[in-house]
Amino acid sequence: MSQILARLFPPQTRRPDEVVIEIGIVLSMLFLVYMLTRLKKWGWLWREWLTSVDHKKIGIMYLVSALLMLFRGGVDALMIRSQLALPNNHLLPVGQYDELFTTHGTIMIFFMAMPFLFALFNVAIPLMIGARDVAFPRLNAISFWLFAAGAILFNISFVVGGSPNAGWTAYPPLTELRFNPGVGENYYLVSLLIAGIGTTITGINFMTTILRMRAPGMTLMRMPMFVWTVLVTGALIVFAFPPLTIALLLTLLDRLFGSSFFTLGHGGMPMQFVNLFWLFGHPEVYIVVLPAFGIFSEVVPVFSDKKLFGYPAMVGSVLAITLLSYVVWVHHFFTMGAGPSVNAFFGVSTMLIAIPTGVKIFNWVLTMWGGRIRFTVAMLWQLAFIPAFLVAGATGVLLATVPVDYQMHNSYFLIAHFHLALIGGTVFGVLSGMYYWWPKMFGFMLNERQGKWAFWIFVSGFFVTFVPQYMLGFEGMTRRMYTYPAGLGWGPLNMVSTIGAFVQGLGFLVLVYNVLWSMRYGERDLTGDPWNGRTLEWSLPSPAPSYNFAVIPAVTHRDEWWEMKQSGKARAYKVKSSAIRPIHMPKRSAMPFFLGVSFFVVGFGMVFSWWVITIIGALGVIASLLFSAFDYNDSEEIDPEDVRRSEASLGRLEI
Amino acid sequence: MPKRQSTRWPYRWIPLAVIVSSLLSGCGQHYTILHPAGPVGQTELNLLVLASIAMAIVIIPVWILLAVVLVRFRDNPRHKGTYIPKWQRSKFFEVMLFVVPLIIVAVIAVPTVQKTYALDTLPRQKDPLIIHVTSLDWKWMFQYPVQHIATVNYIKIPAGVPVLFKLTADSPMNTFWVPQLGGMEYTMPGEVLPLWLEANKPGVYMGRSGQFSGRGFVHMVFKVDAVPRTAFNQWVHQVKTTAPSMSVAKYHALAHFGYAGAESFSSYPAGTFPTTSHGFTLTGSSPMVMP
Amino acid sequence: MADRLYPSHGTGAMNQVELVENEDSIEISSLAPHFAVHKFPWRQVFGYVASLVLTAMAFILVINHVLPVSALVSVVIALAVLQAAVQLGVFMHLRESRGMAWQILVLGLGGFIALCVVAGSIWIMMFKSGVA
Amino acid sequence: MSQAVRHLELPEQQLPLEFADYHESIKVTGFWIFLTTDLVLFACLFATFAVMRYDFANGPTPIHLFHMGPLILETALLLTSSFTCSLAIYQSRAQNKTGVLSWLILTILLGIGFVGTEVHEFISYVGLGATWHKSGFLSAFFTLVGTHGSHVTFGIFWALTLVVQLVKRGITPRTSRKLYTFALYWHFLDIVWVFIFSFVYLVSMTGGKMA
Repeated sequence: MSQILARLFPPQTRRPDEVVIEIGIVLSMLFLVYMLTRLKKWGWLWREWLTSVDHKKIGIMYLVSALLMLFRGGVDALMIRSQLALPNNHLLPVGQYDELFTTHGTIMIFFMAMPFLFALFNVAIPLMIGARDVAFPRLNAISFWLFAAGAILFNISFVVGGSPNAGWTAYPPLTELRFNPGVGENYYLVSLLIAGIGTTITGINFMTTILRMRAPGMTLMRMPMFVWTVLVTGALIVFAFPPLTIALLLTLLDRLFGSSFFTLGHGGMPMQFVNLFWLFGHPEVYIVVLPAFGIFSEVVPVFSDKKLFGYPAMVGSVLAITLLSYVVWVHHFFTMGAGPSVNAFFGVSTMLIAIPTGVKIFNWVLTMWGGRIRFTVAMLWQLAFIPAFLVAGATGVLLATVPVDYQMHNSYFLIAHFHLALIGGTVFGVLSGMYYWWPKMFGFMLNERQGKWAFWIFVSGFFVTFVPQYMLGFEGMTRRMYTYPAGLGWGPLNMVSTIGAFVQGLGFLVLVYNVLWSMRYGERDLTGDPWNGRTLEWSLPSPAPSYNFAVIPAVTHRDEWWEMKQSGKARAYKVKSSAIRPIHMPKRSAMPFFLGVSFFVVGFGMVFSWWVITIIGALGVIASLLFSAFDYNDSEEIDPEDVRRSEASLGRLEI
Repeated sequence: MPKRQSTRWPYRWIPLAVIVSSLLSGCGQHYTILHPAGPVGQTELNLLVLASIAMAIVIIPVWILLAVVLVRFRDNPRHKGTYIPKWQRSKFFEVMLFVVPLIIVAVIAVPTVQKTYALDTLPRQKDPLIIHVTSLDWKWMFQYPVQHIATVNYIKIPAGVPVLFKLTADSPMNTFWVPQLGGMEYTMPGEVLPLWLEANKPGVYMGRSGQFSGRGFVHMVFKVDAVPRTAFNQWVHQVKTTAPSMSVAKYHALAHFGYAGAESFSSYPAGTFPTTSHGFTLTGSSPMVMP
Repeated sequence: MADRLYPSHGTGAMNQVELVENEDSIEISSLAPHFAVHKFPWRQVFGYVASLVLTAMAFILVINHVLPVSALVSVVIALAVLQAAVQLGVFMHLRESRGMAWQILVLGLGGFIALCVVAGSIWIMMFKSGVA
Repeated sequence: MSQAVRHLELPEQQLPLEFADYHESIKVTGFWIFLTTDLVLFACLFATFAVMRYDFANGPTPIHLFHMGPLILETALLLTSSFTCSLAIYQSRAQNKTGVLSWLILTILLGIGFVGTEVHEFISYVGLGATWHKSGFLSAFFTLVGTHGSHVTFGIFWALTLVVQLVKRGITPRTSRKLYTFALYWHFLDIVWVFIFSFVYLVSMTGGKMA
C-alpha cells in the first residue's frame, strides 16, 4: 500500500506550490459537485452536454476546455518567466523548471490551440456549408471525449506521479527509461496518443463533412475561405498525425516493453524519432495556423464591408502551403548534419512557403483597401496579427537560411520566432474567431469595450515579451535553460520579457472578466446577424436551433448571405411552411463519454504499468465498440410540426 | 473613434523603442553572434545580414501600407478613401504578389545553397586539427586523436587553423556550439557528425549545448581557448608530461551522471570514442573501427 | 424551395437524402456503368489470377537470383506497385463513388506523402556530409 | 437544378445499396480517408524499418531468420482471402445473403490461418533468441509486421460482428455499407502485406542493399 502511494505521490509532487494546487483542485471539484447537486443540474449536464452529439454543443465544450488549458499553460509560462527574470535565480527547484516548460509547450499545442480551433470548426463549419451536422456526429463526440481523456490524464500528472520533463518535443534517448525512470514521460506519451486518436478522427470527420455535405450549389469555389482552410487542415491532420502516433508509440514500446528503437545502444536510432516527430511537427504548425488564416479571411471582409480580395489566389496559396508543408520537416533539425544536399533542399522548400503566406497577407490588406473598416474586437485581433506574423514569417525565413540556422537553432531567437507565429497567428486567430462567432454560439454579445481593454493589454504584453527574446538569441541564450550566470548580460532583457509575460497574464484575466461579465449583462443578439455578416451561419437565429436549417438553402453565390441581403431577398428569407419535411437527426449517446472514460482508465493503467487497470479499461473500450457495431437505433426524426413551431417562435415561418 | 485611434500608438512604439534601444546596445560584446571570431561565424553572420535586409524590404512597406489603409479606410465619415465594395480582382496585383516574393526568396536562397555547400567543406589548403567530442551527462569530453591527449570541459586550439570536430554522445543528445566561432551541431549516440570551425585570432570563447539534455543541462558549458600555434604545441607537451592518464574506470566515472570542472589527461583508453555502424567516413580516412 | 428537392426512393426516407449537389448528380450518371453486376465474377477471378502471377514472379526472381541485386530490388518493388494497383482497381472498386470520387484524390495525396516519408527518411539518414 | 434531378432519378436505383443511401455513401468516403491515415501510418513503420534495417547490434540478421516456407504460405492465404472477400461483395450486390455469408466466413478462416502462421513464425524467431529487445532491426521488424498482423486480427473480429449483423438483418443499405468498408479494409491490408513481403522479406533475403 505504501509502495503504491509512493508511486502515486513521489517527492516531486509534494512541493509546497503543488500541494496548494492539489488542495485547490480537490476543493473546486467538491464545490462543483455540491453546486450541481444543489441546483439539481446532474440530469441536465448528462442529457444536454455529456451525451450530446450536437456539433454546436461539442464546440462549446471544446471552447471551455481550451480556455481552461490556456489558463494552465499560461500559469506555467509565468512561472518559467519568473524563474528566468534574474540571473542565478533559484525560485523554482531545478526539476520543476524542466517539468514546467514541458507541460507549457505540450498543453499549449495539443490541449489549447487544437481544441480551440476544433471549437470553432464545430461551431461554424456545418452552419457555413448549410449542413445539419457533421458527417459523423457520434465520432465527433468520441473525438471530444478522447481529447478530454488525454487532457485530463496529462493534467493529473503533476498531482499524481510526476510530470514529464524532457520538453514538448521529447527527444530520446533522454525520454528512455535509463535517463528518465519516472512515470512523467509515460503520461506524455499515453495522453498524446489518446488525444491524437481523437484528433485524427476530427480530421477525417471534417474532411468528409466538407467534401460531401455542402448545401446544393455550394461548389468548391463558392465555399467561404474558413471552410477551405478547415478542409486542408483536415487533410493535414489526416496525414500528419500518423507519424506522431508512430513516434510516440515506438517510444512507449521502448519504455514499457523493452524494444530498442531509440535507446542508447542495442542499435537504437534516436534520429528516427526526431525525423518522425517533425514529419508530424511541421504540418502541425500549419494545422494550427491555417484555420486562423481562414478566420481572418472571414473577419476582414465582414468588418471592411467588402468582398475578400483575390479569392482564387487565397485558395491557391492555401493549397500550396499544404503541399509544401509536407516537404519542409527537416528544417527543424538542419543541425543534425544530414548533409548539404538534404539541408539545401529543405532550406529552399521552407523559404518557398513564404511566398503563398505573403500573398495571403497582401490580400487581407488589399481587402481592407477601399473598405469601411470597423474596429471591433474581432477585427483588432486580426490587425495585430498582421505585423506580428510578418515578423514571425520573416524570422522564419532567416531560420530557413541553413547556415544562419546553425547559429540560431534552439536559441531564444527561435523561441521568439515561434511564439510570434503561434500566438500572433493561432491565438490571435482563435480569439478573433471567438469574439466573431460568440453571438452565434451563445446568443449574446461579448462586451466590446472590455474586449478592447483585454486586447490592448494582451498585445502590448505580447510584444514586450517576445521582441527582447530575439535579442537574447543574438546574445547566445539557448532554450530550456534553468538559470544563467550574471556575467553574460542576459539579465535586463529577460527582466523586460518577464514583465511583458505578466502583462499578457493580466490581459487574459481581463478577457475572462469580459466573458463572465457578458454572460450576465451582455447584449442579446436577436437579429442573428449582429456583424452584418456575409456567410450562411448569419442567416440563422443565434443560437441556431438544434437542426440548424429547417430547410437546406440552395447556394448561388460566394458570400451567399451577403448577396441575399444585397438583392433584398434576405428580408423574405423565411421558411416556407410547406417546405418543411421530417428532419433526420442523430440521437444523443452515452457511448462516446463511456469510451473516453475507458480510454482514460487504459491510459492510467499504462502510465503506471498496472496491467489489471489497463485490462479493465480495454474491456470498456471493446464493449463500446461492440455496442456501436450492433446499435442501429442511432438517429431519430424530428416531426415537421415541431420544426414549424420552433421556427414560428423565432419569427421565421412563412405560412 | 478618434479617441481609440490614439491608443494604438503605444503598441506601435513600445516594440520599436525596445528594438531601437536593444540594437543600440547591440554593439556591445554581449551579442556574441554579431561578433564572430572565425570564418564560419563570419559567413553565417553575412548571410544573416543579407536575409534580414531582404526581409526588411518586405516587412516595412507592408507595415506602412497597413497603417495607411487603417487611417484612410476606417469607418468614419471623415475618412479619405473611396468605398469600393466590389473590388476583388486585380491581375496586376495577383501576378506581382507571386513574382516579387519569388525574387526576394531567390536572392536569399541562392547564397544559402552556396554557403551550405561551402561550409560543408574544409578549407583545402590547411591541415585541420582533429578533435573527437563526446557529450556526457553533463560534461564535455574532448580527445585529440593525433596528440592522444584528452580534456574535459575545455579545449585549446591553435588560432588560424581549422579544427575538425567529430561529434558523438554517450548520453542524451546535445548540440555542440561555440557561438563566436560558428553554428552548432548535434551530438548523438550511435552517430558521428563532423563540424569544422576556426578561430581567426587568439582569445577565449565560450561554448555551450543548445539541446536540453536533462537536469544538469545548464552545466554543459566549456571554454575554447584559441592560442598561437607554438603555445598550443607547448600546451600539448605540458599535458602529455604532467597530466594524469585516463583509465577505463575514469571514463566510466565521467560518463556517469554528474558535473565536472576542467580536467586534462595525458592519454585515454583506445576505443572510448563510440563509432557508428553506418560506415561513415570522415576526412577521407577509413571507416572507424567498431569498439 | 421545394423544387430543389427530388423525391426519395424509399431507401432511407431521410430528408437530407433528398438533397444532392449539382456535381454529384452529373457524376453519378457518368459512373453508373461501373456498378453494373455481371453474371459471373470475371473481374474478381482476373484480379486473383493477376495477383498470384505477380507474387509468383517476385518469389521466383528472388529464389533464382538471376538479376543483379539493384535490378532485382527495383523489379520486386515494381511488381509490388503493380500488385497494389490490381487490388485497388479490381477488388477495391477505386472508381466507385456517389458524386465526385474524392477517394482517388485523397489516396493520391496519401500515396505522395507515404513516398515522401519513406524516401525522405532514407535520404536523410544517409548522412552524406561533404566535410572531407 | 431540375436538370440535375432528371439525371439523378434513373441511376440511383441502379446504384448498389451502400451508395444508393446518401448517408451511407458519405460513410464510405469517410472510410477511404481513414484508410489513407492508415496508409501513412504504415509508411512511417516502413520508413522506420528502412532506416534501422542494418542496426543488428550483434544480433541475428535476416539471412538467419527468414525462410521462404511460411512466407509463401502466409502470402497465399492472404491473397486468397482477398479474393474471397471480393466475392462476398459481389454476392452482396447480387442480393444473395447466403453467398455473402459463406464467402465472408471463408475469408475469416483464411485470415485466421494467416495470423496463426505468423504467430508460429514469430514464436520460432523468439526461440532462436531473436527478441525485439535484441536490436533496433528486430524492434522495427516485429513492430511493422506485428502491426499488420494485429490489423488482420482486428479485421477478423470485425468480420465476425458482420456475420452476426448480416444473419440478423439481411442485406440492407447499412449492412451492405458495413460489408463494403470491411472489404476495403481487408484489401488494403492485402496491399500492405504485398509491400511487407517485398520490402521486408524478399529484399532482405537478396542480401543486397536497398537503393
